[in-house]
Amino acid sequence: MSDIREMLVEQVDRLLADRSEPATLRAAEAGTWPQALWDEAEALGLPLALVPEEQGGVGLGWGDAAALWQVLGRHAAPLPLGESMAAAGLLAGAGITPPAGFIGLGLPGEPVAWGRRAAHLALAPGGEVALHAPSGWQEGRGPIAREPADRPVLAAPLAEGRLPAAYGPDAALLAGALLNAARIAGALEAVLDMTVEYANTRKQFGRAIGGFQAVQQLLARCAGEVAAAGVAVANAGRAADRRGLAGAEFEIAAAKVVAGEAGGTGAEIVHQVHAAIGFTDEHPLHLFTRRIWAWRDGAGPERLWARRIGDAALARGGAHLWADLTSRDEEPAA
Amino acid sequence: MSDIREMLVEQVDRLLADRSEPATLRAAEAGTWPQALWDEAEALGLPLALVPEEQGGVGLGWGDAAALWQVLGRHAAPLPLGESMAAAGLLAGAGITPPAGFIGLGLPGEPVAWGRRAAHLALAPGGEVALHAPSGWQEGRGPIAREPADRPVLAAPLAEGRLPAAYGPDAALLAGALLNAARIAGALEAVLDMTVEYANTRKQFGRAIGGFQAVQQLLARCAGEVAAAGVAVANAGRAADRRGLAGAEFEIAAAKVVAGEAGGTGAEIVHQVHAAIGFTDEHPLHLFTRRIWAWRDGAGPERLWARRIGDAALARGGAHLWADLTSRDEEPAA
Amino acid sequence: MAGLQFPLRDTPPTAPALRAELRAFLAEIGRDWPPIVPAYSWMGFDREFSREVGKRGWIGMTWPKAYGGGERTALERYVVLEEMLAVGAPVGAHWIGDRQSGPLILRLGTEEQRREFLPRIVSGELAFAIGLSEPDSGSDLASLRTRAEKVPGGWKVNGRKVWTSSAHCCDFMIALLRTAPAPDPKAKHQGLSQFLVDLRSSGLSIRPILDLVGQDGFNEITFDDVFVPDSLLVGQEGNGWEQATAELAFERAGPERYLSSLPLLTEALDDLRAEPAAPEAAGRLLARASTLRQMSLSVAGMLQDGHTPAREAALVKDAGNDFEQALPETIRRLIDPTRTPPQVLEMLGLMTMVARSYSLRGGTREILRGIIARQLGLR
Amino acid sequence: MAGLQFPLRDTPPTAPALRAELRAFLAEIGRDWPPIVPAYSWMGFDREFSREVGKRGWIGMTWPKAYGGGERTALERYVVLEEMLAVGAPVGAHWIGDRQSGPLILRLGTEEQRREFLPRIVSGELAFAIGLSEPDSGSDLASLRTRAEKVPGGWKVNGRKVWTSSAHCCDFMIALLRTAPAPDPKAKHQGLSQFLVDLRSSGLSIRPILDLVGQDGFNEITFDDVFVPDSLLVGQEGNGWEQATAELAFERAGPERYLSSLPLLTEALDDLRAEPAAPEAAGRLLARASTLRQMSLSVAGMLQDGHTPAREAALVKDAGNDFEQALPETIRRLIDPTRTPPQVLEMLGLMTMVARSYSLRGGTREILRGIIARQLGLR
Repeated sequence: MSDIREMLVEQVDRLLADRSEPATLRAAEAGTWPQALWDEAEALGLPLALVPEEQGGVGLGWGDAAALWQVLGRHAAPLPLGESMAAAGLLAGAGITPPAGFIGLGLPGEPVAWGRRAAHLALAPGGEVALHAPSGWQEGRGPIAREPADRPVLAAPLAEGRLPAAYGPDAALLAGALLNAARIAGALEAVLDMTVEYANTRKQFGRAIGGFQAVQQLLARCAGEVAAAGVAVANAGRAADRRGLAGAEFEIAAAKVVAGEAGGTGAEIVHQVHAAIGFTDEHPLHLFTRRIWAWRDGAGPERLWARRIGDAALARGGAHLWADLTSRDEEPAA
Repeated sequence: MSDIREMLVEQVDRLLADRSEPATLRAAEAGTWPQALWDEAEALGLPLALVPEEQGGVGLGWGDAAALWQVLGRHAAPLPLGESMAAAGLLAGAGITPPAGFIGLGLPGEPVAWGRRAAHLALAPGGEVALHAPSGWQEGRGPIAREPADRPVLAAPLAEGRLPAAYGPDAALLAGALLNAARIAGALEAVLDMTVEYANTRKQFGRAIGGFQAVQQLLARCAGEVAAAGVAVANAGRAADRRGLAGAEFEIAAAKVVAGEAGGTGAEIVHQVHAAIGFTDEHPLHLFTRRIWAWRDGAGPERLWARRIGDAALARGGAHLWADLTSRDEEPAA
Repeated sequence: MAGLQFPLRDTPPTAPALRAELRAFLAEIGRDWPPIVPAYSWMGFDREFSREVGKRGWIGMTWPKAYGGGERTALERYVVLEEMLAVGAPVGAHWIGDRQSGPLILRLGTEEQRREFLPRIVSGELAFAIGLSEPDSGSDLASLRTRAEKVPGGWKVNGRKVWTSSAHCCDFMIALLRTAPAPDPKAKHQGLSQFLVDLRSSGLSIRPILDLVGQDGFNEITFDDVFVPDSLLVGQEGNGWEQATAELAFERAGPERYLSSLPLLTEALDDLRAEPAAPEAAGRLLARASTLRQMSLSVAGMLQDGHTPAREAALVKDAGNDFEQALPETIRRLIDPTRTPPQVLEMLGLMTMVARSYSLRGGTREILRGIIARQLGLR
Repeated sequence: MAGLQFPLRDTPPTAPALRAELRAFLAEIGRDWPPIVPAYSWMGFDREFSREVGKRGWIGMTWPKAYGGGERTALERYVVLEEMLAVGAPVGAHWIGDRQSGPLILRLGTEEQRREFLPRIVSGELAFAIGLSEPDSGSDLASLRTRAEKVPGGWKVNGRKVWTSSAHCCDFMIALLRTAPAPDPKAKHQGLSQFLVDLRSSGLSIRPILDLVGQDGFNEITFDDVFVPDSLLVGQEGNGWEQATAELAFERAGPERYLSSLPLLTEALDDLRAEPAAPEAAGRLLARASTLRQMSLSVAGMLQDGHTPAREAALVKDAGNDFEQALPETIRRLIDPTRTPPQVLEMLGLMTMVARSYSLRGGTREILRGIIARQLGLR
């Protein structure tokens, strides 16, 4: 991990450990914007993290961003910082100076997280980027995570630009997929740790349930899924840094698929081990698992991304399967 | 269970317990026809069990046959008795007197089990039944079960007839599906019993592995699958008795799907518990699991039958789903 | 297979007429149910609905007419249950009384208790809660500590119960209480007794526990010198463990053990028509549902014949839980959320969350599989 | 997550050239391999093939040149391994020597042992078998009973080993033997030592064990007063358990822990084009394969840095086994057997059977998950 990445990850981790406690999460679900948290994130320059330094940002890459997003997930951070980062990054990429404050990220067919709080909205269909100031919002909320999810009423854009070719026609969707995969990977780390601790504390039939082989086998399997999600996300971030979002489509798709599958399996296992207590509102487990379930659908569920990979592989045929898998990070032999 | 069914099931169970020992199974896989076993089955009238008494048979119904086929599966019986029973039943149904001896059963696209030993072959495409005496056989064997599976060289049929409407256009496929589902259900009973006994005998880390929670949880799940397969087969047999093969398409399809899924899960679990010893040729486990794997594909794999059920349900729509599920064995209210 | 048999049972000849009646009733009363109703179904609570069900004779159907029952068969009752569950009706206000508390009182209660409680359960007026789990017990029910001390004319109860479904809306609870200390740590299941506890008793306080959806289905109940008269001891003093264990067989036997999420399939099916993977997936679900229904019917038939198919019920609940817990994810894998109607997405979201609780009620997966393993002869 | 980290590693800059060489070699030599070859791959045995591989410098690649090695990096070796496995090459005759026996001798052997054995492993001449399991030990390796008694100039060995892959074709075995009785039943892992045993020794007999496919991959070896000279003790007397456990980390670390069934996907892919469910299913498989590859590369990188990532290797093997064991069934669910070419059906059938053994070699699923659980801090 690069020094700057490590430093930022640590800063954000500390910030969220202090600020993203269950009360804030619950308030956010009731519609209360976490202003204090946002202010601190802004003070650290985070919303403009993906904007090049010459455009007033921090100049991070996608890999750095993915690492930060994973930390957001680890704390189930109740603010749309990841979306705003991605939106600003896309705007800057298209030569549009991102406005200050929270910028919503528009994804095809999906409502905008916390749209009602966004003075601005970035849309990026087909390689074009448009900056909007929506005239209103049709308010809603997610069916599982319950955070605000609103649909914009659009007028003419404030600014328009074109992304360089390396972003490809699906830049917003790809950035959104990486964001959601990273958050799932982070949240899975949190729930696994939480569950191991619970299993070592909770006693049944005279001993800690963590001593039962059935619980151990479940959590070992969960650990495998957590590790896979983290590796898939890191791989996708690295690929995006090297080849741009469009060039990293395979890795980002793989990360969304693996994180989504890991999220489903992992959430099931941690709930099974927690049993009744994990089904209560007062236990923080669901603050994470509900977001995991919701993030699985954000920027397209596994099936969408799996089909992209699969369609491409089927078109190429079996003879290319292995060579295509190994060639991505290697310069071909002379 | 009816008295005659119970008696026959018991007779066949005893016969196979004596005669279907591993050596016979291995010999059959090497291509040796189990003549002694066939002779005894013939002495009991089994090949003509589905032929009405007035046509010289035993007059059993499909439910009785399914119960017998389950016993064949429980012993991994290495002879195509089930196929010959079904073939004779279809011939008789179409008014053709079944010839003596083994009659092969032709299923669309599939080779004929032990075809090389069949003087006669029954085909039943689209509700027509044809009795053939193939002029030759292109010999082969199954990729997993290894028993002879041959493709016929056909000339003009010896006799032709039409099945009553209750058999429908897919009678051979439906009968074959019921046969294979029933054999899987029976074989699953056998491997579960075998595995419980092994788990209680085999010691690891100072105690019987059946005492380990991980093994117990696996085998309990296996028991659930075994029970489901048995119930699905019984249900299909009952439906065929009541409404004919065509009218029982849903139940037969469900039995093939459930038995197929149960076969896959069950075989995996019993192999996992047996570990290395179950991977050896000398242990009899594989004589059953290999047949389970092969029977899953016989007369169409799960996916074929699941699609039939699913296509019908989707065409009918959600509003009919529950009513259709409950109405099959009930006379509608006046 | 190690004594686990599931002989097929037919539904009774009266089933079609019964279904027609139920379907008409449910179509009318359920016209405007929002998705949260089927998502909770038998875990929901709607007194008004239960009173309407009671009026039609669909509670206590198998009980003697002397106590208001219908003297109908267990399989007729089964038909009513499955019709209710198939549409996700909010049956929680009478479910426990009909399924567990009523049968317990009928079997082991005094004549007075029967006359007092059964007719009011039948009418849908009296709602029951289950008082088994305690904060430190979980699946280990024998380790219960809430105690009932003998006092003149009755018992003085102190302690706490949790996970008592809908207790804050209910009238009575069947509580398993410690009436004598366990003779030694290995015989913790001795010294327990069952009581009918009026949830409006003085000294008894109920704290609703919100669940992860935000519904107040669970409760914590604190007993602070609650007086329970002698007349409300059920069955034999000290025999509570055996009684409660037998009761669990009833809890595990019903069709609610595979049908909980079926309304989602019904709701989503029409929107799956364009999905290439839908026919196979729907077919697999229906094959399983049909088979689980036959298994469930088989258990109902055994109950009708007077057997106590405890192990068979455990197996069906385990297999049924697997099915109903996996169903929402199967549906999710088939749909494109950007093209799916909001009411389907809402029900899918709710079911995804609520499904976590299916394997809690009536015994966790690990416990059930332990029971099955013992039945198989593993040791 | 409890110390389990998998930092990404890049393949070495030499990888593309190495791959080009390997692909040309494998395309040529593997032109006529029947499906049984890829179905067994690293569990198969083909001396001729191994000698060809040795000739090209692809065995002992990381070992010092002094012993015939290539002094190349662990990640270069990784590239060679994955290329071999991706096409299911029959690498079994040199696999154990390259992966376990050679590294052990290099690390703990005497200078004499190194000079004696390593160059002949490198050339693909010397094939090794693993001598751990015994008839009554299974996963419980500490309970080994085959004993080596001190005699003048060496040791006298009596007992039996089983599951020694391809031993009847091999030259030597690294055997874990009891050289001293266990001090007490809880310290059964004490008193064990590792030996290089010549499989042609007098008193040693090998009985091949056919597997369920009919192949003779496994063996049972009986030691009847087999003499092993002092010079063939490896490492420290009594330290065999620690040595063998460290060796297991190597065994679990390789790409053979997720790639075993990949050749089936390659073979079947073109026939899946018309299947509506194929794109999604193939995409999920490739997403997993790509991720497992990165995890496997990460472990190889840790080995290259001189770490012993035993727990990470256990996790990757467990996850990889799940993948490679599920792959044949996933393919089976996608195809219509009446419309699938016979060579695909044959490979599918073989893989369905052989896949049962993936979770046996190098530790069963239960054992691996126990290791991971302890690493997580469960107790």
